[in-house]
Parts: sequence; C-alpha cells; structure tokens
Amino acid sequence: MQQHSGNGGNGEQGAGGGLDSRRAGDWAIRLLCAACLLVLLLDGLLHLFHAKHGHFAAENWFGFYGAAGALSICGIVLGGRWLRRLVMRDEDYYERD
Amino acid sequence: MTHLPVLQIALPLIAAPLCVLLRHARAVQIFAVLVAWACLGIALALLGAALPGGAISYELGGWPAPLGIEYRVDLANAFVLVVVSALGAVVLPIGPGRRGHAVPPRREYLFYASFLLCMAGLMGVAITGDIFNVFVFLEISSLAAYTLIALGRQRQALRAAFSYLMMGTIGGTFVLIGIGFLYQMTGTLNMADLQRLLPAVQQSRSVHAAFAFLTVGIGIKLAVFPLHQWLPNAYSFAPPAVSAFLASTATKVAYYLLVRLAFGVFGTAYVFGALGLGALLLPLALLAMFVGALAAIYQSDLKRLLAYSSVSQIGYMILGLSFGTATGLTGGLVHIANHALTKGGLFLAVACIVAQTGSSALSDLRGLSRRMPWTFAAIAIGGLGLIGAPGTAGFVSKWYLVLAALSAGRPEVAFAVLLSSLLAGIYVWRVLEAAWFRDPVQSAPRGEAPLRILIPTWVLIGASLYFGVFTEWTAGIAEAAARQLLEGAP
Amino acid sequence: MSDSDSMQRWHLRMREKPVLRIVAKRFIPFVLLFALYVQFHGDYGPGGGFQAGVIFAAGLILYAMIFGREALEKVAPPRAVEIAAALGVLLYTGVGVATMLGGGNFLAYGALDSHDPMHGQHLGILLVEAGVGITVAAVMTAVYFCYAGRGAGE
Amino acid sequence: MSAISALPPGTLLIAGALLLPLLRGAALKAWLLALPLLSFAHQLQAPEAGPPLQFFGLELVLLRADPLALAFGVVFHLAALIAALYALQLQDRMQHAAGLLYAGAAIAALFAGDLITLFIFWEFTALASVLLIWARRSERARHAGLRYLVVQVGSGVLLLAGAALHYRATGSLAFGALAPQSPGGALILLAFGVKAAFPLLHNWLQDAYPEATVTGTVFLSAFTTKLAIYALARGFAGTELLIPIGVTMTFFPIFYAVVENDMRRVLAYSLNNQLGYMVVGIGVGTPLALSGTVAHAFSHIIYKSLLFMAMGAVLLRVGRIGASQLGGLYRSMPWTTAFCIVGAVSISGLPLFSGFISKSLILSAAAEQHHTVAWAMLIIASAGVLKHSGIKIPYFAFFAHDSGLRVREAPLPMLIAMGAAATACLVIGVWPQLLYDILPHPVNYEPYTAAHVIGQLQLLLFAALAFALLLRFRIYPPELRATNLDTDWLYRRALPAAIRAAARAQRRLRAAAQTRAARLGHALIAWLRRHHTPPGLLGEPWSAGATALWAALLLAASLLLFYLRTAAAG
Repeated sequence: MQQHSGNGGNGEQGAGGGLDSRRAGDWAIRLLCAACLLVLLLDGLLHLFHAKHGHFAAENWFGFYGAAGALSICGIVLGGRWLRRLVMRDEDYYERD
Repeated sequence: MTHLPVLQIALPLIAAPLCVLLRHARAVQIFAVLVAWACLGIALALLGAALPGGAISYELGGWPAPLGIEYRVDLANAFVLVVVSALGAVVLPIGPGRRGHAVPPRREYLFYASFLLCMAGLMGVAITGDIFNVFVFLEISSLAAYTLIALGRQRQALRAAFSYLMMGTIGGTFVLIGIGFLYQMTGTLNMADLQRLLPAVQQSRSVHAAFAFLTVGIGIKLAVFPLHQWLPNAYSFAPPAVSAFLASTATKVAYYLLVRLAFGVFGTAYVFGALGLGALLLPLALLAMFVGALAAIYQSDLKRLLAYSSVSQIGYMILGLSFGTATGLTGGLVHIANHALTKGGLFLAVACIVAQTGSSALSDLRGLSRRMPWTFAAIAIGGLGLIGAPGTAGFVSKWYLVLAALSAGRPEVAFAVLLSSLLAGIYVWRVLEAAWFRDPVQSAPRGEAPLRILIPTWVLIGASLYFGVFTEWTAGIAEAAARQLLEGAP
Repeated sequence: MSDSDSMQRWHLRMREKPVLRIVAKRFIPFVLLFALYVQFHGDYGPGGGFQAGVIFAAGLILYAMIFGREALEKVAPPRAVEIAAALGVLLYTGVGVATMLGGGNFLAYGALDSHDPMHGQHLGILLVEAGVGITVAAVMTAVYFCYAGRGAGE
Repeated sequence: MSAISALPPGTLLIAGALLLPLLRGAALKAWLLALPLLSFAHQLQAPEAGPPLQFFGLELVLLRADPLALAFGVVFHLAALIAALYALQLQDRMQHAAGLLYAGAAIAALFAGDLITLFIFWEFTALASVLLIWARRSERARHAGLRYLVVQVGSGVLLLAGAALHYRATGSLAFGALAPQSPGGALILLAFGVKAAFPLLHNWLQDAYPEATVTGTVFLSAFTTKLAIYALARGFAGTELLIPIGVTMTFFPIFYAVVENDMRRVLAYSLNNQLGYMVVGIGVGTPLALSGTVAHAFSHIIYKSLLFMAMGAVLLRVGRIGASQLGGLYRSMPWTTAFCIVGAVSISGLPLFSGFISKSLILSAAAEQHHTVAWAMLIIASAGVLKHSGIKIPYFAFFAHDSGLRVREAPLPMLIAMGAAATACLVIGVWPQLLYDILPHPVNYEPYTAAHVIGQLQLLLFAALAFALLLRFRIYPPELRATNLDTDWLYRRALPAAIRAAARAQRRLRAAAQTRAARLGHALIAWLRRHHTPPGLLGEPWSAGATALWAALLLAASLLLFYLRTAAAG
C-alpha cells in the first residue's frame, strides 16, 4: 500500500484547495449552470431559425434534451437508491460458509 | 503381390515359433519388431489395393471359394487390418516392460511370440472369408491374449487371464454353436456363399438361433455390457504393452466381426428389420456408456480407470451399430481407429508412468506432471480425445454418432452421448487434477520416461490429433466401407 | 505355493498304488502308438493331426500324473516341448511357404512336386498333419507343465 | 505465401503465441508488439474467400473475408495491439500467451465461413480467455474463472447443438443469415445471446471481468462480447425481437452501475449497457443501423479498453478499486486522469469524441424506422451512460474527496497504450469519415449538424448538472463496500441452497425410512452410490459364473426378441 498522508488532515472532506475539495465542487456547479444556460440560448437560436428537423415532434421542443437529461439522471439515481435497498448485501456475501 | 493376403497372416504365424526358437531376448525383439512393421506394410498395401472399391480374393490351397478357405479383403477389413497392424507395429517396440506388471526377463521371448500370434489371430479374423476359419483365428488370438495377460508378473495376472479364458471360452463356444446352426441350415461356411443362401432359410428358427448365439458369443469377446466383466482385470494386470495392444485392437476386431456378420452375412434388412437387433443393442449401448463411465469415475487405479472407460467407449461403437444406418455404422467404424489411437496412446502413457514409478495408482500420480511433462501432456490430449473435444479424433466419432442419432429421430440418444461425454470429462479430470494440482510425493521419479516408450506414445497421440483434423483416411474410408457393407458386398 | 504342495501330496499318494502304476506303465506305450495310428490314418479316414496330438499329449500327461512331473521332464524336457511346438507350427507354415515358392497358392500342395501333383498332395497333407500333430501334442504338454508347475517353477 | 493466405487472419497470432516460451527480454517485447502488426498485414492481403476444406464430409470455409468481418478485424487488431502494449511490462509469459491466443482466436472466428469453424474458435476464445482470469491466481479469481468457463463453454455447446439442428433442417452449415424461428436458429441465437450478455444471461460478465488481472480485463473487454455482436449482426440482422432485448440491456445495468462500488464492475455494467445499443442496431437491421452497430463496436472497443486500462492502472498502483476507497488520485496520476477523462467523454458521447459519431448512427436508424419507445429509452440510457461511466468513473477515482493516496504514475508502456487509445478516440471523433469508410455499408451521415450537437450538449450538460446537484445535496447514494445481488445469485446462492435443501430432504427421508416407500427410495439411492465404487457390483469384475449367467440371459432375451419379432411379422 503506497499510502501517504501528506495532505493528511484535510483528506476527509477536502476543505483545502484541491480539485477534490468542496469549494471546487461548488465552482463546478456554477460552471455547469452557466454552460447549461449557454446551450439553452443556442437552442433558442435554433428555434428562431427553424433549424431543427427531428424525426419526432418532441425533439423539436425547446429544451427537450436538457429536460430529458436532467430528469433521466434523477430517475436513475432514485432508482439506484431503491435498487440498493433491494439487492445490497455484505461485501463477503458469497464468501460466507 | 498376389500372395499379400495370406502373407499378412502367415508372416507373424511363422515368426512366432521362430521367436521361441531364437530365444535370445535382444534378437527376438529386433526380429519381432521387424515382422510387425512388415505386417503394417502389407496391410497398407492391401488397403491401397482395396481402395478402388472391389474385393481381393485369395483361395487357400488353390481350392475354389465355397469348398476351400477364402481370404477376402475389402475396404472394411483392410481398414481393420491397418488399425491392428499399425497398433502392433507401434506398441511392440516398447517391449514387455521392466517394472510393475512386467514380464520376467527370461520369458521375454514368449511375450514376443504370443504378441505376434495374437496379431496373426486378430488379423486372421478380419481377413478370412470363411466363418469357421473366423472361429479358429478368434481362438488363436484369444489363446495368445490369455498367455500375454498371464505373463504379467503378479499373481492377479494369472487369475485375470484364467477368468478371461473362462469367459472367452464361453464366448467361443457360443460362436461355434452359431456357426454349427448356420452350417446345418445352408451347408456352407463361406461367408459370401452364406449371404447368398441365407435369405431362402432366414425365416427358420435355427437361423434366428444362429444369429443370437453369434451375437452373444461375439458380445463376450467385444465386452458388450453386461458381458464386459473380464475386461477390467485383464487390462489392468497385463503388462503395459499388452494392455495397450489388446485395449486398442482385440475388442475392435470383435466389433468388426459383429458388423461383418450383421451387415455382410445376415443382411441389414434381416438383422435390423425382421429381428430388430437395434432394440436390443441400443439400451445395452446406453447402459455401457453410463455404467462404464460411472465406474471409471470411482476407480483408484489409472489402468482400471482406462479399462472401464473402454467399456464406455465400446458402448459408443455399439450405439453406432444399433441404428443400422450408414451414418451410425460410419461412426462405429471410425471409432475403431480413433479409439484405438486414443486408448492405445493412453495405455502407452501409463506404460511411461509405470516405467518410472512402478505403479499406476492415482494416488501415486500426484504432482507427476512436473516431472514427466510430455507423458502427462499426452494423457491430457488423450483424455480430451476420450471426452470427444473438437480437434481430437474422438470428436469425429462422436460427431457421426450424434448425427446418426439425430437422423434416426432420437435426439434424446444424441443428448445421452453428450451427457456421457460429460462423465468422461469427470474421470479425465480426476487424473489431470491429481497429476497437475497436487503436490508431488516424496518418491516421485527422477524424470521423463525413456524415449523407447515415449516416442510410440506420442506417435499414437499425435495421430489421434492429426486424424481429429484431417479425416479422409479415417472417416473417409469408414464411410466408404460402411456404404460397401450396407450395399451388401460381404 | 499351496498348488505345488497339493501336487506333491498327489504324487506321493500315487506311488502307493502299485496296480495303477503297473497298468499305466504297460498301457502308456499303446496310447502313444494309437496316437501315431490316428496321425497316419488321417490321410485315408477319420483322424488327423489334431486328434493324434491330443491323444499323444494325454499319454504324456497320464505319465506325469502317476510318476510325477519330474519323470515327465526327463522324457520331455520343457524346453524341448517348447521347441517342438514351435517346430510344428513352422512345419505347417513352412509347407505353405514352400507351395508359394513352388508357384501355387498358400497350401496348394500340388505345387510341391512339379512333375506329379498327386504326389505333392500326399506329401503336403502328410507334412501339414505332422506339423499340426506335433504342435498340439507339445502345446497340451506345455499347458500341463504350466499349471502343474506354477509356484514351484516360478 | 499462398498457404498462409488460405488461413484465416488471427491464426498468425495463435501460432506466434506458441513461440513465446522461446523468447526473452527485448526480443519478447518486440515480438509481442510485432505480432498484431504482422497479423494485420496478414488480414490486409487476405483473399475474399479461402478454399473450402473437407472435414469428414462437411465443407468448411475457414476464410471468408467480407466487409463485415474485415471491419471487425481492423478494430480487433487495433485492440490487440493496444492491449499488448498495455501489458508489455508484465513479467507473466502465460498472460502474454493467453492474450495473444485469445485475440487470435477471436479474430479467426470473425472469418469463419461456417458454423463448425465458428464453434471451434468460439470455444477457443473461451479457453484462452479464462487463463486471463486465472492468472490473477487468487481463490476468488479461480472460482469466478470457473463460472465464466462453464458459461462460455455452455454457449459453445448450445452453438454446436444449434448448428447440428440447423444442418439437419437445411443441409447447410454456412454461416449466413439464420432463422430465429427454427429450433436450430433459436439455439444459435441463445448461444450468441449468452456471449453477448443478453439480460438474465448477462451476469457472467460482471462476475468475471472484475476478477481478471489488470491487463487481462483489457483483453477481455475487447473481444468476447464483440465477437458475439459480430455473430449476431451476421446471423440475425433485422430480428425485431432484438430491439426490446437491446433496450433492456441498455437500461437495467445503469441502475446497478449507480450502486456498484467496484470500479471495474461498474465498467462491466457499462459494457453491458453499451452492448445494448449494438443489439438494438442489429434488431433495427437497416444498412444504416448495421453500419452504426459496427461503428459503435469499433469506437466502443477503444474507449472501453481505455477506461479499463485507466482503472487497471489505478488497481496496479493503489491495489484497490472500490469507489469508496479511492479519490484525489489526480494529483499522483495526472496522465492517467487525463486519459480516463477522454475515455469518459467518449463513452458519454460528447461531440468531437468517438462515442458521439457512432452512437448517433444507431439512434438515427432507430428513429428513421420509427421505433419510438426504443428511441426514447436509448435517450434516457444515454444520460445514464454519462452518469455511470462519464462522471462516476473519473470523479470517484480521481477527484471526489481526497483519500490521501499518493502513488506513482502508471508505468510508461501503460501510459503510451492509454495515450494511443485516447488519440484514437479523438481522431475518430474529429474525422468520422475515417471510420465510416471501413463500414460494411456505405454511410452518408453527417453527425455534426448544429441541432444534433446542441441537442447532445444539452442532454449531457443538464444531466451533469443534475448529478452535481444530487451529489451536493446528498441525495446521491453514498459509495459503500457491498455485494449487489444479480442473476448470478441464482447459481451462486439459490442453486447451492436448493442442493442443500435436497440433501436435507434426503436426510429427513432417511430418518422417515419407516414407511416402505421411503425405505425403497433410500435403498435405491444407496444402491446407486454403492454399485459403482470399486467394491460394488458394477465397479468390480464379477466371477466367470456371473458372466455366464448374463450371457445366458442375454441369449434368452435376444432369442425371445427375435422370435417375437418374426412371429409378429409372419
């Protein structure tokens, strides 16, 4: 095990300045929000120029893909939580007896 | 060239007494090996002559066929002749062995003489076209086989030979009674003549009885379940070379004889149509496949394990016969060659082990693969052949059997074949597990077996691999022979 | 071991039966003679090498059973019996080879004498039957030696 | 040269692997890298069809090089080269040999023109690949390998049985389009399905891959399942049944990936999910869909290898691979981190990376054929891919919270291999025509339209935002060390339990042996066991008398049979 505790104390919650700190996480969220707004803007522009020709009507709705992405993730994560209750066992489940 | 058919038999028959007169172990060995190779040469020449499709006939004493004894070579028996003489030629050079069930040194010349006699008898059964002559050669080969087994050093060898003798004699008597019935009904002993005359009298009960006696009598020699009980002891107490030779040829020749009688003499329509032999043989074959394999799983000695595996493999051959179709017969005939190579190679590998350790008990094999990698590689390949893994000769046979079962509308039989392969996997695994995954015992041998034994082992195992891929010389000939037999040429 | 012990006891008991010994002593030459008769009669009537060999060997075995194995070994040493068996087979097959060399098929006796095939026939049958007779007699004796001597000889 | 041309590509790898024991040091390494290149050259000069081979009456075609096989051949060679490079610093010759044999067999299987040849190489891949699992040399790996082997060999047996039935029905063994309705076709479909990890048949994948060695998993991820995809594309293109199967495959592994802790197992679930896209593509079956399947297999092999390589490097350096045990590794392994992110964005389908240009083909094909439900499900699954492979893998391994681990960067050959794979992802993503040109059907498709790019960016960014928020507000389930039940529970738990229950029942039966029926059953079982062991009836020879009796019985039986038969006939 080549484990060092050089950054030791702040290892647990990453309060320091690394990319794995909570502050970095908050910045990442802000950045993502900005990016999302940007693509929504671009989507709006496409709408204005009627440049969307999806196979399905839904594809041409404003922000359809964004909504799909966000909702899917929520569904998946919630599904995962539910699944975990169903299937999770001890780590050595199969090794016992 | 014209005398080839008789030379095939006469050569070893003359050589055997010469061995007794020669007596000097080394000289006898060289002489006998040369004779065995010459036999192989003759058999190959005969096969070459039989390939175009006809039959070569040779009249003994110059008497024409129905009166005198006729030797008749067609594809089916040329194929058997090549298998027997090839196995003899490969196995004989390893000699009577030095350890384990070996022959006492001062009686080695007897080993070579009996070996050649046994070869002569087995080839005689295959080559002759006279049914009484078949009986004579069957007894010559059996007597020589009893002697060979009795040559084993341990006391059990004598007992095994004696019980083989008892059962073999019963079998021989049954065959003789069957022949007697046939002679009574037709007045001829020539097989071609019999085939011509039998249809007229085949409704008679004497002919039914003749066929029943012949089937059961040959069944004993063939070790058909449940008449196989002489086999495990005979194979496991005999000297290693004897086990290798007998296991790969003796039962095969009996199988050939049954096939010849059923298809060539009595006729397919009579045997499988009127008498329904298939209904008798199919359950016996299935039982043999499973009981043999199950018993093999529980054995604690490698030679016994292989002997029981032979019982199971004989079941496959009987299965091929029981369908009474060309595909099934091809499977059975091709298994003659494939199993001879595989089982011969495996018994020779046992000879390697015995030469180094003096024992063939599974418990003494522990960790041996590290000391004897070539031997155990051979066992692994041979074992795969017994299972019928693709790329080995065993696969080719099983393929035909499965095909025959499917085209006979018996998918459950095809499934049984696959299932018994699984059992074969278990007993092969037992051997490999002991040799590969256990720690070696203290008294493990110094190294690999002498090349004198190792080379013949690999010749057979190599051939079994070769014929697993290139099949025109095995399956091709077997298929043509099966067709020839079914079309009725005796 | 027990086999040879019981055999020893058997011979000892035999020695105490003078009637049997004397009758056998007078009788055995005739048995052997009869065997030869059957052998040579085989050319003309029922009989032949096989039966003759069996009768001959029966005479020898009878001798051994009453006077002991050792006595027979003096008359017919096992090595000689073995050689006789081999020679018998060789005689038989030798005739076959000779016929082939003479230009006929295997055992086509006519080829033995190119001038008089009939004479060849006679000679061929005589020799072949002799070969069979010798072989059968020798092998039967050898089998007796094998079973009677197992344990003592090994 | 002509003799070699007649052999299918891949055989050179197999033959070359046999030389490995003779080589050492630099020569060994050079040979390992040269072989895939040589083999690729071999493929380039392969004729369209080799001479048919007579195999006991059957006509076998060892070599049939059509565009479908060639396209897969290209990517298999590329994967073999990258994996060989990745494994280069390894000292274990058995793994090198197994890897080459495995790749060789998989490539040779692509060129099989008939079902028997396919079966032989199919089984060969199973045997060679299990060595990569056993090479880990742990008890867990041994058991997992054995389970894997049983499943793989079982798939081969199904294939052979199917081939036999198919041969009987049609008289042909040629490997072309097969009928899934016929019994033979159904068995073959099942055989392919096992290897392609169809739902409920899938678990061998998640069971075995994470247990293989660091380098072994990279080989495994490339060949086995993609060989099955190739076989499906050849045999069952346009089979509608495959669409629901494929959609299910894309869907359910996502949830497992959320809760799974072992990163390589997460990747295995994600592999399953990616296979789903390809299966849908095969089910749709139009030229565009099939081309999309091949393209997706192509890019998938590369980015999935890349991800497995990155996780392998982490496992090699850290010695653990649970998400809960990692974090903050970007400090120590910056290059690995960067390459892993390339792989992650590729699999997520970010424009300019390979996943984007291949997955869109399948989605468009599904949309063109108006498979609305399938299309919608695939969109949702795309978001899921981003979640489990695109974010979870790099985030928990390299960022998340600092676990305090400070290790060395991955060895140079591994970095080069990852770099090559990452470059390939980028190159394909930027110049998609390079990939489209080798597809079996000509593709006239432009992935980079404004609407498509913006739609995809929207999907990914909003999904990422949602993920970040869920994580921030602790709704996202924490990473826990655990075992998650899957279908392998059936044979790892339910089956042994059933056997134990049966054994208990038998014991109880013995206890209740008062009743005659129970006593009889008990006696039967005991008899069966007894009679095959050496002192038993069938395990030991009988006396001559017994055999005589049997001979007499058999004689009586056969006489009776013959008389009855002829009496009935007469």
